[in-house]
Amino acid sequence: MRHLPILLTVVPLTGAFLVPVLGRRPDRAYRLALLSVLLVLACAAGLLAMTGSGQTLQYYVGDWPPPWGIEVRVDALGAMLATFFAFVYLMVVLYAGSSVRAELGPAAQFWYWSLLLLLLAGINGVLTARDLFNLFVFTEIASLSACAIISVRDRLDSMEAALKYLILSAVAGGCILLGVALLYMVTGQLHLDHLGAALPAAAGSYPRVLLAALALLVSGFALKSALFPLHVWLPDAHSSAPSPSSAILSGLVVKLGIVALVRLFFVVFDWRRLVTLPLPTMVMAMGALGIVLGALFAMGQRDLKRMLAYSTVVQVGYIYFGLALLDEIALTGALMHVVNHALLKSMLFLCVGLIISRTGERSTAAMAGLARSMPLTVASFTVGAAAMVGIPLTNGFVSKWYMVLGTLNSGRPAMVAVILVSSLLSALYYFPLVVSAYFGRPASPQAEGPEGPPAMVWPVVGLAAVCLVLGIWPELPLRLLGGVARVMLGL
Amino acid sequence: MGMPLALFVRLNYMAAITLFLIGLHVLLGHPNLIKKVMGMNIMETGVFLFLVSIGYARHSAAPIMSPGGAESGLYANPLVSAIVLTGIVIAVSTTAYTLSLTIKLYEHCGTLDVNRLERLRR
Amino acid sequence: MSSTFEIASCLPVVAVMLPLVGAAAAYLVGLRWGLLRNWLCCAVTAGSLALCLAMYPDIARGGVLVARAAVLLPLGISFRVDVLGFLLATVSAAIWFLATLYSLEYMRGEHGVNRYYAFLVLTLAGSLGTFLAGDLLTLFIFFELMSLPAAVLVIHEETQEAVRAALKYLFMTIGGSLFFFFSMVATYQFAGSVALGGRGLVGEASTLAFLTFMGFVVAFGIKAGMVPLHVWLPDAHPVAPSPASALLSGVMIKTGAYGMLRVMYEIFGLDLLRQTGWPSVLLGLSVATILLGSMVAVTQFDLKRRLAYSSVGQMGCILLGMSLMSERALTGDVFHFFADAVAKSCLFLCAGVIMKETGKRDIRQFGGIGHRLPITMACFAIAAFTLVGIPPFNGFISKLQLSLGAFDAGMPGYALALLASSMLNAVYYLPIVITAFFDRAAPAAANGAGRRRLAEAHPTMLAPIVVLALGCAVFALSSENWPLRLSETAARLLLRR
Amino acid sequence: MRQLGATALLVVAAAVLFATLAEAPPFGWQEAPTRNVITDRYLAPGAGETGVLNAVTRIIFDYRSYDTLGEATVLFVGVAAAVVVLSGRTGRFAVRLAGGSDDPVLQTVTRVVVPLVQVFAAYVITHGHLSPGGGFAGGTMLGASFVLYLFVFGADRARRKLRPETGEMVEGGAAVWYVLVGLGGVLMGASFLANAAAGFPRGVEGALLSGGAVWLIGLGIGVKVAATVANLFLHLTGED
Repeated sequence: MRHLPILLTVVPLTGAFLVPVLGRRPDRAYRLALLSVLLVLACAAGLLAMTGSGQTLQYYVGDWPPPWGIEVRVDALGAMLATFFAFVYLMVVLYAGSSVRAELGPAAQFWYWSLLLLLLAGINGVLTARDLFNLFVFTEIASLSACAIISVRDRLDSMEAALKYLILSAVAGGCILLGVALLYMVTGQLHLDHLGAALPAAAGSYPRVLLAALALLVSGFALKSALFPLHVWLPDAHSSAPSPSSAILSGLVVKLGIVALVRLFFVVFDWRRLVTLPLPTMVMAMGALGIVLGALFAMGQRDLKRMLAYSTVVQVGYIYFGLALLDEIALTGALMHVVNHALLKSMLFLCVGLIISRTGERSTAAMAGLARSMPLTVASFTVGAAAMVGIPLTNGFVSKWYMVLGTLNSGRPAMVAVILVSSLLSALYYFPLVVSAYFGRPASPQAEGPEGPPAMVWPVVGLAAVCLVLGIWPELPLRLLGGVARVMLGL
Repeated sequence: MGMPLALFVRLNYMAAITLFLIGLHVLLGHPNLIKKVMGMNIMETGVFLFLVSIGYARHSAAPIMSPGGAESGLYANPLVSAIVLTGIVIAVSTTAYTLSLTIKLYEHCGTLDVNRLERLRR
Repeated sequence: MSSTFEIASCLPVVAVMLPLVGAAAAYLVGLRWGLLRNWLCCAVTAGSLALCLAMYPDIARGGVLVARAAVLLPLGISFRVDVLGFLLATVSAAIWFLATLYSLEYMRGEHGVNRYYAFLVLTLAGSLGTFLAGDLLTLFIFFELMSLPAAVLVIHEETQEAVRAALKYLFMTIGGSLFFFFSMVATYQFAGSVALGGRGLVGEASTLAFLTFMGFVVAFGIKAGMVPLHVWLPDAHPVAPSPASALLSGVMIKTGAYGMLRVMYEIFGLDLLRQTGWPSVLLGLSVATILLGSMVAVTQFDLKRRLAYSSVGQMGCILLGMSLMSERALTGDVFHFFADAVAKSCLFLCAGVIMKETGKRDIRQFGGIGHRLPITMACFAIAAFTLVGIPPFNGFISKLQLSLGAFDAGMPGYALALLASSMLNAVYYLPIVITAFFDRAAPAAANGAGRRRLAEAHPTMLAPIVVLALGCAVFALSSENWPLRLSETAARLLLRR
Repeated sequence: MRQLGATALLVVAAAVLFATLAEAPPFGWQEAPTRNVITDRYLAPGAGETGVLNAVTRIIFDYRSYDTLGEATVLFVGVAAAVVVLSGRTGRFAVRLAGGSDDPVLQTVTRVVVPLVQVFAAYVITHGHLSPGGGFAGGTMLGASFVLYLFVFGADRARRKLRPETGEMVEGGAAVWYVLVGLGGVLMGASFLANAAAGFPRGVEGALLSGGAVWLIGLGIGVKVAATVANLFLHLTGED
């Protein structure tokens, strides 16, 4: 049990490495991936159970204590995100088990499973990292494998999107590494807690170096998580990937930069000191711009996947907005939205994947009249749309409640307008789709038969069900995240 | 101590940062994909040089101990070397991947010019 | 009578859950057995009515029924039934039952019947929940649960026009719910609670408190069809099937006014409102709503559009009554909820019969129609007289009380607005009735072949209309005016006298 | 426009970074903040608590071995991604390298040089804990010898020496080996990737077989990197 924190990364890594050795046949690779993801889910759930009682699990890799060795730490935030992310992963893997055969060539198939597992390892590594350089390494694993699961599709647009993503990731990586180097230069520490402890002294002697390091780290991680003006790579990358990849990229991978910045803001750089800088205001402004402009872009899209991708830009802005308020309630809401959006957006991408594989079209017009032939998919899509708008009984409502309350609590009532406008705009681009799916006239005669292989349909329904459950009974995550927010703010 | 002198005793850092910026400029500004890859490597080399410079102390030796030695001499900081090693490997992987994408795109479109690729796209 | 005591009861929960579960059951049953589904829906709505009535003994003793569901959502769900909630819930359950009965024949052979019934029952759950809610969050949730499924009823015909109306309705509903949401969260921020039934949660006047108030005004104003936020209403109500229109216009828009009433007296409180004078915003808007709604109604010749604009006008009266803040105005206000709900749903059901039996919706072609549909048109006349405010009917009582309330409040000018409303109502309702019975030139053209043929609707359609028409008259005529008594109690409770 | 934006960014970044660095600890300063308890322990004299003389190797394969696992993973990801992208392509470049060179001088020299390089590479890999070098450096050399062979004798013959599937399996296998050594620590009751703490023998200071897990991991990394480099070139130069 003591080793659970490290198993979060070691299990998927082992699975991924074993794929080219044992699983050169796609079905065997799939089973290997499924097994690994199930194990990870079990580990994460176990960790959640342990951290749920207020415990924080520390693990010294190689038995070297912190300033010398690397510590892996699972707090309530890490355990919770790891659990939900692993659940999303499980659903996506189940879905992909049927869909990759249609979307990928035979040679790419077994590598795809390996890359998916590597990405999971990267994600879990970032969630549990407590060492700045370790965080960087796992961020790079995640970024590189995220690009890779786009370019597995042998198509020109996927390649170009992956290249664009890769180049900007490299820029971000360079910035982050330089930031790490600057921080190390003036503190001599890499462990997050020790860095935080050493920072006040360093701030006396080298204030500008610290500022530069902060700027580099923030821009690097913001680029990786597509904060508004740095989002340019996202719509291409997320829309041209195979649908399971899009689900993971939009649902999970963009959250990593956010998690990293959360650690930086609240563990390394004292947030009370950050308040004196214009940084929170800037992040808030960028988040607000992302919310509004992203939604306007989304409305202009005729391609379903691009629309969802722009919607991700909106939601990332939303989360950053909540973080930058630096308020306990808003922080709870923002972290809750990390979970909610992970579930929602991956579900929506899988829905759209089903629709595309059924109709062969990816335009918004393809939705018209689909409710008759694809009832479950369209119902799930409806749940997703409702949650994006924040209608009660869906999980989106819960995070919206906390975000608005937090905005008021931090004394910025005017900023509530941003959140409400974002909801309204979401309604403006999601609801016409839902209405046309139920009441529109199909453009082309619809195929008879089931709406898709059960292995593709049921994961979507499962994700939608979890969204509803979290909307009706959000008590557990809220309690944990509220605790996390209090700890981070030092209350 | 004026600004020029302050910069002079930190010449290594300046050089490293200059490399970083040159690389960044090429990576973002140059339309040729191969040049972009080069820019990426130059940028990363700049960071590595910077890291290695941090670790150097005047008159220090390479951090390899002699067997049986009990004296502790002055060695360069081994941690930055380890970081650089990791960084290099990450850079190599990224480069390999980027180059393979570039090759693939070149075979598809017969060009390495980003502007023309972008136009082909839409 | 003003002292109340709380009684823990599961009745409100059951009353709301029954249609909620019933809707799902109706949909599933309806996939195979259409007839069974129809009667199931009737049973469910009748059951809800019975459950509402079952609360009466406790309410009559001056009790307030409270129920708290397990911790759900950020704050939990609670129900709290006092006289006001009881009266409106009972009336709406009754109208729902009658509309469902009416649908049996009206919807025979239509498309999408299964969907129609399921959503009809689902919206009942929403509106019952709204009327019985014990806190703002519960009210919000059921408000949404009613408003969003109602879009399905609006879109039922699936014509281009219906889709456009439904989207407009949907966007405005969502916009309204965002204002509601903001104000609710702001209330929570002020008071740390959103519970209803107190004397005011928002302690003092501030800019944010005013914004909160305006947020509620906009949110409920959209639902209630307050000018200038009424634009969705005349599009959405007429395109729905007639029984659904009856519910939309008769009951569902009342939830907006109901929410406003609760918020004004239980979230902000009489003292704060008197001190700040914020309700004058609502006063102005409600007068505009009365006049504009009624005047536009005169220019409409589509029967259902005219009725829809009439609803706008009547909602103006209701909003006016609550912003006068005097006891008699409130009594009239609550009674007008009841009077208008009964009369307006009766009118829409009549309109359904007219359209179904004669295929006409243009008022100018209604000459002599009363001879073909005597019972329907008689009921139509009674309901119309009610809304005009002609003495023996409910509408007279409510308008009288409202006008007296305006004098009590020291604002006699508003009684003129009510008078104008009645006159305009007369202008657009009476000609329909008159031409229907007394136009001697038209019958030949209208009925073809010149023969007067009796073509009254099926009994299950006629019965609800007759019951509703009786509802307009019976209470007003009897010495024991039960709804009025409850209205008086409700008004006293709201004012905490 | 793009050019202009990049230049503006460059100017701003340069101004900021130079201004920043004028304040940084001077280059070569012996009391720099980076000289602290951490580096002191890393630079413990002799073989110290790890049994490794090379302090850099101590860090990458022992103190911060987890990072190195991540690093090996990045390499694996990069190559896997490249292999997927390059598989099934038309092979416009493949043709030129398939045959290699006919020059007898080149071929003869290569025949001599390749084994020498490989022996040296083996030395570097196995002595990483004692002297400069280690798994990464030696592995690259080993891979480079294969690249040299490929350039001279052509991709077709190189492919016969090392089939791409074999390369991929060796690469994956070596990575699994790394994890297994790490899990060995767990089995022996210590933490993942523990070395001396788990009871791996530290060995005699300065001996070839010393350093416990460090030596085992170094070996695995050497093999993995060699396979990676070879594999990558096989894919870059030919179609499947």
